[in-house]
Amino acid sequence: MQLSDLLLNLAEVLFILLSSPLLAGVIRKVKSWMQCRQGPSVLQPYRDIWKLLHKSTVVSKEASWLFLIIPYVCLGAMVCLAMMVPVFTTGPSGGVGDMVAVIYILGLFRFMMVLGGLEGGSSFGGMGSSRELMISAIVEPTLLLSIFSVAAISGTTDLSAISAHFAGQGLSGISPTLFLASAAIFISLMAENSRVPFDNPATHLELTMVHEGMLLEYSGRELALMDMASYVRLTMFMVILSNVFFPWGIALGMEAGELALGVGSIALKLLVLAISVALVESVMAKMRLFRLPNLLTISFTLSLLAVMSYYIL
Amino acid sequence: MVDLLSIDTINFLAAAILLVSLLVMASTRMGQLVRSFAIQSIMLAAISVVLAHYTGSEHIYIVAALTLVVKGIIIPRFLMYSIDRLKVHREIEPLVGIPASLLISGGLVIVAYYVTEPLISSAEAVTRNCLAISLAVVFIGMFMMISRRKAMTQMVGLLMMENGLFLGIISTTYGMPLIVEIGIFFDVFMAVLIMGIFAYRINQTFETLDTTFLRRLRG
Amino acid sequence: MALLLRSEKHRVYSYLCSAASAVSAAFWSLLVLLNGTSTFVLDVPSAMGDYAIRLDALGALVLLITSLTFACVAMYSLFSREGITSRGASIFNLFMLSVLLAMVADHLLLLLVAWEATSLTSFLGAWGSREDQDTAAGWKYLAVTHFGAALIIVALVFLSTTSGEVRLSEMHGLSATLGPLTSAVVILLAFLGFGSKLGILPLHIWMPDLYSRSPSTITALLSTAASNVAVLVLVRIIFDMVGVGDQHMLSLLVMGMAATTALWAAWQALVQRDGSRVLAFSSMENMGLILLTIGAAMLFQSYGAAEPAAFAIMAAMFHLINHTVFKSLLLMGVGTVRRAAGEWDLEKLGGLARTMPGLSAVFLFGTLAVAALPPFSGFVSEWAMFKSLMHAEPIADPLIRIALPLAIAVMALCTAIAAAAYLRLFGFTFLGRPRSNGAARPRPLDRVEIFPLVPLAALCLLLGVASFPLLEELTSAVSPLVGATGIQVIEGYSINFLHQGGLNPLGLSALLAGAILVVFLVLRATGKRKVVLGDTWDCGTTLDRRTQYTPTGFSQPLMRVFKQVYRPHTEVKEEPHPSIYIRTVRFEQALPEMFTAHIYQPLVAATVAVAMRVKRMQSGSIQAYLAYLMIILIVLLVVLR
Amino acid sequence: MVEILLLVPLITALLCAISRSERAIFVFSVAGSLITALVAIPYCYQAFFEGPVDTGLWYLDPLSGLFMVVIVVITALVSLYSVEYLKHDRTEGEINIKDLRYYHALLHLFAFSMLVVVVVDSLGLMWIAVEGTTLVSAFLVGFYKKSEAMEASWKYLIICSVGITLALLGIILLYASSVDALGANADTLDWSVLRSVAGQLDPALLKISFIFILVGLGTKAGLAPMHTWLPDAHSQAPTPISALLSAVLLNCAMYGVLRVHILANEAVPGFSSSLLIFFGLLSLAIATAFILTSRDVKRFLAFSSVEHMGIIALGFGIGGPLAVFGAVFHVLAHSLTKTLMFFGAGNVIQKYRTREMKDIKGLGRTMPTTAALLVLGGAAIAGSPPFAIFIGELFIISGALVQGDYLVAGLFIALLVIIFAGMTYRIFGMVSGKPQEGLPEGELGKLRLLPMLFLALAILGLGLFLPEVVSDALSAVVELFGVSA
Repeated sequence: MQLSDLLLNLAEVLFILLSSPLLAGVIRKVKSWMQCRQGPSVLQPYRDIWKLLHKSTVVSKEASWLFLIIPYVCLGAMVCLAMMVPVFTTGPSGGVGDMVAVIYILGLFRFMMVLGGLEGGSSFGGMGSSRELMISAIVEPTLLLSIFSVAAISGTTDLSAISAHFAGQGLSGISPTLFLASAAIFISLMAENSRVPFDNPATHLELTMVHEGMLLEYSGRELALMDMASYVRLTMFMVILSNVFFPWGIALGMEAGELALGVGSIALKLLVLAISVALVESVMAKMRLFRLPNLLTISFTLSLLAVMSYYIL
Repeated sequence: MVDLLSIDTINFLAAAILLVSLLVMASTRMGQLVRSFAIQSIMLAAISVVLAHYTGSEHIYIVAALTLVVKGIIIPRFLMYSIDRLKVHREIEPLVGIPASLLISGGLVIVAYYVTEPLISSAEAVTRNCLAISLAVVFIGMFMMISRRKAMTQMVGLLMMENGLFLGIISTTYGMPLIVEIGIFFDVFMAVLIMGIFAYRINQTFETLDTTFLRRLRG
Repeated sequence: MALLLRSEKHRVYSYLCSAASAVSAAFWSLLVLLNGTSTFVLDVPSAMGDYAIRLDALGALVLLITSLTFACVAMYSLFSREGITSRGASIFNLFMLSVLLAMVADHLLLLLVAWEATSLTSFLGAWGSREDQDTAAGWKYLAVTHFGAALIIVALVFLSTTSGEVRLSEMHGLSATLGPLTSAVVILLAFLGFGSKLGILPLHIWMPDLYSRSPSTITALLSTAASNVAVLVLVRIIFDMVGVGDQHMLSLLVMGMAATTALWAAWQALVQRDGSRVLAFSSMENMGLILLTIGAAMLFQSYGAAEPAAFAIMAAMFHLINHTVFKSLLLMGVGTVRRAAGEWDLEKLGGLARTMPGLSAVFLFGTLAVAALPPFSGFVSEWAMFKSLMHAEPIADPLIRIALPLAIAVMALCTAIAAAAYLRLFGFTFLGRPRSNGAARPRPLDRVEIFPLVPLAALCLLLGVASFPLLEELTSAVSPLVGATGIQVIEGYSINFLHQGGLNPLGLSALLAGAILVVFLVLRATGKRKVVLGDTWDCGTTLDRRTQYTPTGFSQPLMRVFKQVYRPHTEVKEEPHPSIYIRTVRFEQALPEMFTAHIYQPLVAATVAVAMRVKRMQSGSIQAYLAYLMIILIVLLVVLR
Repeated sequence: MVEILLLVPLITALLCAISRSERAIFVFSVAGSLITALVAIPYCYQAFFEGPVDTGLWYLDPLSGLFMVVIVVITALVSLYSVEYLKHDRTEGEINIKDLRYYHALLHLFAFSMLVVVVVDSLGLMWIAVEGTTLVSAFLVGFYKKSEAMEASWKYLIICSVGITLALLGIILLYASSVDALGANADTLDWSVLRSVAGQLDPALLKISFIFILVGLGTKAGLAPMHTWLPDAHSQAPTPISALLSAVLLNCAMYGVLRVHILANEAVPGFSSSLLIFFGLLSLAIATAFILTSRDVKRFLAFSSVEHMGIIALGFGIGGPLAVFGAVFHVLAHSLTKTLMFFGAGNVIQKYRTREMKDIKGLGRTMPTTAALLVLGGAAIAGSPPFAIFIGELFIISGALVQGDYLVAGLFIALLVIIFAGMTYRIFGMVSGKPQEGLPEGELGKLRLLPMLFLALAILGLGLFLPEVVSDALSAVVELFGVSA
């Protein structure tokens, strides 16, 4: 790992950290436009986080020692995830972990968040956690299966190698497996990051909130950390989706030109994805909790079909 | 020197023994039962005398004498004595009706002949049907024990099986070594004595010799 | 050789010596690792010639970890005054002796005797020192394992008679002499025989009951040491002694059974109310996964691809070793909780993290490891198992092309559900508010009780972070089994098999720790802030013991999703209430024991019914008895004339 | 010189009959049985290693040596155990001094008659001895004057006498089948003579005689359909006697069957083995049914004797070096384990004063040592490994598998597993749970635990190791069956 790879990696991480609140703001902005209202400015998430960082934290008497550690572990996991996933270039992603490891780190983040939900002993936290687990119990296998299908095509599960493989092929790489796998991953993106059809991120109405329920107990700096972590998770999902399924334009080498192209293409793709997420959110209404499994099983079958299609076709 | 006369007498006596055992099956009174057992033993002694004469081996004479004395006289006397002592109800209530038991005894005789049929071709003339008849008498003795209630009838049944056995011994082996013969006599006698003691004890505890009451140990 | 002292008198003394003997066993295995297999022929004459023991590299690795766990469990039972009676101590020693013997046994008879002795001593240990003394749980265990042992006897006797050998190490590749069908039958018999101890589906009924009602030391050993022996010997039989030949269908059957067991166990673990029952099903699930990977290895081997098979077995054995560490840690943790809070039902626990921070920290380590989360050992071995299943390219057969993805789907599903179950176990024992007086004021644990659990937790982390020496040894130990020569699994620092995407556990955990540290430092730099102690957000109503989520409620959504699997009997009764405004409604929900209800109960009822009919034969009438005699005589005479 | 061996029990019986005080009876009885044991050792050694001792009347070969060891050892242990057992009965007031004298005399008479069975050469004399054992043991079964004991002894007497009469018919037919081979001279009933000429015996006669002997002596040996007397006799007899009955008497009857089986195997190979297998499996099946449903602890053990006799018959039936070695080993293992179980049951019955297994609870607390020994014995009798019976069963299974009759092996294992489950459930049910209130803790007596301890160590030792001496002796017996060990 030469110095330049290290620097590039750090640059990638900084890019992710800075852009994730922006993406959240863009999604909110597009949704408000769709509802033909002006909506908060795109930079609002930055201001929220800055404000929360300076507020004092209220910790419940019944919370245990774990309560204050969880936010740091969550954000740390997400930062580590940022370092592992190739953003601009397929070069120095460090070869630390492959796609399966990425999914397990997402699992760690979710595990910690659910523990946080159970901390204070409040029923909202408990409800949020149990619903989160219901969703994730089906999402995780979907993710793993779609990874398996992509790994089967490209022969390796290493992220940068996959994106290099598909980037090199250009348009000829499109195959039904890829299409099915990307659809499955898109649905799991919506599920994991508690977007509308699965959960409404905006409200605090206990009936609808899954993700928010777990964060209810946190306040001040910890809340800032958790929000930041969920923003980064959303961005990472989009980066993975874009780099694995539509990697054209990602920088293969280290020259400045390619890097610039890489940065430009990833920024563009993130924007497009954010807008599409916002569009889906405003078009669909939130589903009833126990109708979610049907949608989730659709995504599971999609990924299973993706794997089958690779072998049968 | 095949002495036709003795063979015929032996066959006649063997047939007579079979007839008596069927008679025993038909008897309804205890006294009649014991007496026919005595007759059977006497006939058995007669056969052994004839056989001894025919084969010329002396020790069969001793055996014949023993049969006559022990089985012919002492055991029936002992049985009659114990019947009187225990004031056993003279009437024999059979579990299986008289006509049915006679039919079954007939069947048993046929089975005995069927079983011994391959042996007869190889055995000698004398033993030809004695073996079958001994087997038949053993079966009938056993059936006697199954089909009657009284403990006494079971003792008599067992003794009839012994008689059948003796017929078998004499007809096939012309008398086993003497020690064995005497040993068997001694054992039969002891068996009867002990059964008598036990019958006495049962009569004391159960006030009846009807074995159908002995059904407490189940499962 | 572990010199076991079976001392009745001093409990402390006997546990100390058992710990010492465990350590000596560990040294012996280290010795073996350094200079190759060591074989001793004991001059003890037995019915089939002299007993012999032998320890090869694979056995040494498993023995090393098992004896370390033994030492920790011994220290734990010493400090925690569990298994107080001196009889308990002697049974503990006997159990250890029989497990160690079974692991190193090279003689057919020694293996059989040691194997059943493990089940007998563990039964006595588990059943002997229990309060309510109901024999049903223990007896089921004994009966099922004995059935398993009978199957093993047939399989091993088959092997020894065809090969004419009594020493297990001399039997190699017997599938040629046995022919495909019989070798398949032998493998299946061995699989079911050992499966009875591992909890393969139809034979698993004894596991939850025994775990929930016996002391945690015995269950800790039973689930770890005994399962290690079972898997070790099973792998030796399948790959070394009989050899897989081209048994495609058999390997698929094995994979199918293992997968259903894992899935079924994961589902059940989610809804259990007793901590140790959750862990019982979790052992079943882990063993299911291990056997699934071994089944996959058999599949690869049957297609002649030796390298993927070796990698799969290596992954399975690595997971077995990790399982030994974290399962014993968790079981002992649950035991300590039950003793401290006096409650075994999850519904009545809660909030113990505040009163027992030390124990909750150690338990958290164990839960993270068993739920396979990154820095810990469970993650690395589960990752390896996933990767071993993903190697389908070299085999073009369509059958495999469908089997492997299905296996991956099943494995992914049950790891996700199992993670939910473990989270529920940890969350509702340690977090939230205490739900009973016992949980509110647990007996204070003195420092020394948690002392034996700390090394195990450290081992969980260590095996996760730096497991290269172990993996290298494992690969070199496993490859001769499958005839793969010198496969390269470890490249530099990352486990990268056939360079199809590697994992660098050391790098990953360093990255993770570094990231968390950086975040912490950056935030500390942005200035001091006040931490105010308030009470949980209760939107007005005062929160008490009942206004919080219960474990059953927690698993309710998942139960609704997988309703067909659980088939709960729900009953809503409305009790009459004097005033018309108030309606009191009772909601009852019972989860049926599927297997006992549909398979075992009718089976037992049928046998007893037949027995009752035969019993009438002993009717008591002497005439009937004589009639039997006469009938059998006449029948024989007529038939056999 | 064999007469000395036979005289000792007779003298002890006589001494016990006439000695006045209780103490004297006990001393004579135990001393007598120990002397018999000591005297028997050289004969057994001779029988096993220096070839058969054949002196006209007496005939000692490894098979009789094996059974002699069983008789002598078990009689010694039973007399040792019955000292305390009967002392407890006397304190309970059930028996008086006359009964005690009567009991010990009959005990040694019983031992004497069994020794004669094993030692004598001529089959006729053997028959007489077997008849003698029945007569003597009938009194012992009817020892307690209760009505059930009467019923049990009457049934025992009648059924066994019928059985033995059939056996005599069998012997006669055997004698008849040997007439044309040896000519009609007198002493053709000696087994050694018959053994030498076994090849030329008339097959048809031999087949029928084997059927009669198997059914006849099978009744005495407790094989399946003829076993009906066994549970009644064992449950009503005093426990040391039922131990003697099931551990030794059944074996002696089996000894007779085996003698003829050796002859029949020469003349009509396969016929007697298939019969033995049939009866073995039948007794195993019927015993399983009864073990699952019996409530009385001594009937439960009696049916387990039927089961183990079935296993022994099965072992000899399957034939082949492994199975026969297993069966021979099983004879030894079964008699030791069964005696231990009966002694344990004896302690329990005298303590709880009931034989119903559902009323016996919490043995672990009231009598810890007996409970421990009973658990060991229970695991052993059910066939779990560290004990001797498992080895026997293992050899029989491997013998069956080697011979290739998988159906027999499969059925055998299935029944064994069911019996294991049934037995462990009953026994561990007794030992666990809470005892009824008001039951005094503690054992009944130290002396009675001594034989139990010795037995427990013996079966554990035999289970794990097999010293050369024992294995050579057993393979000598196996050679007798015309099978290369």
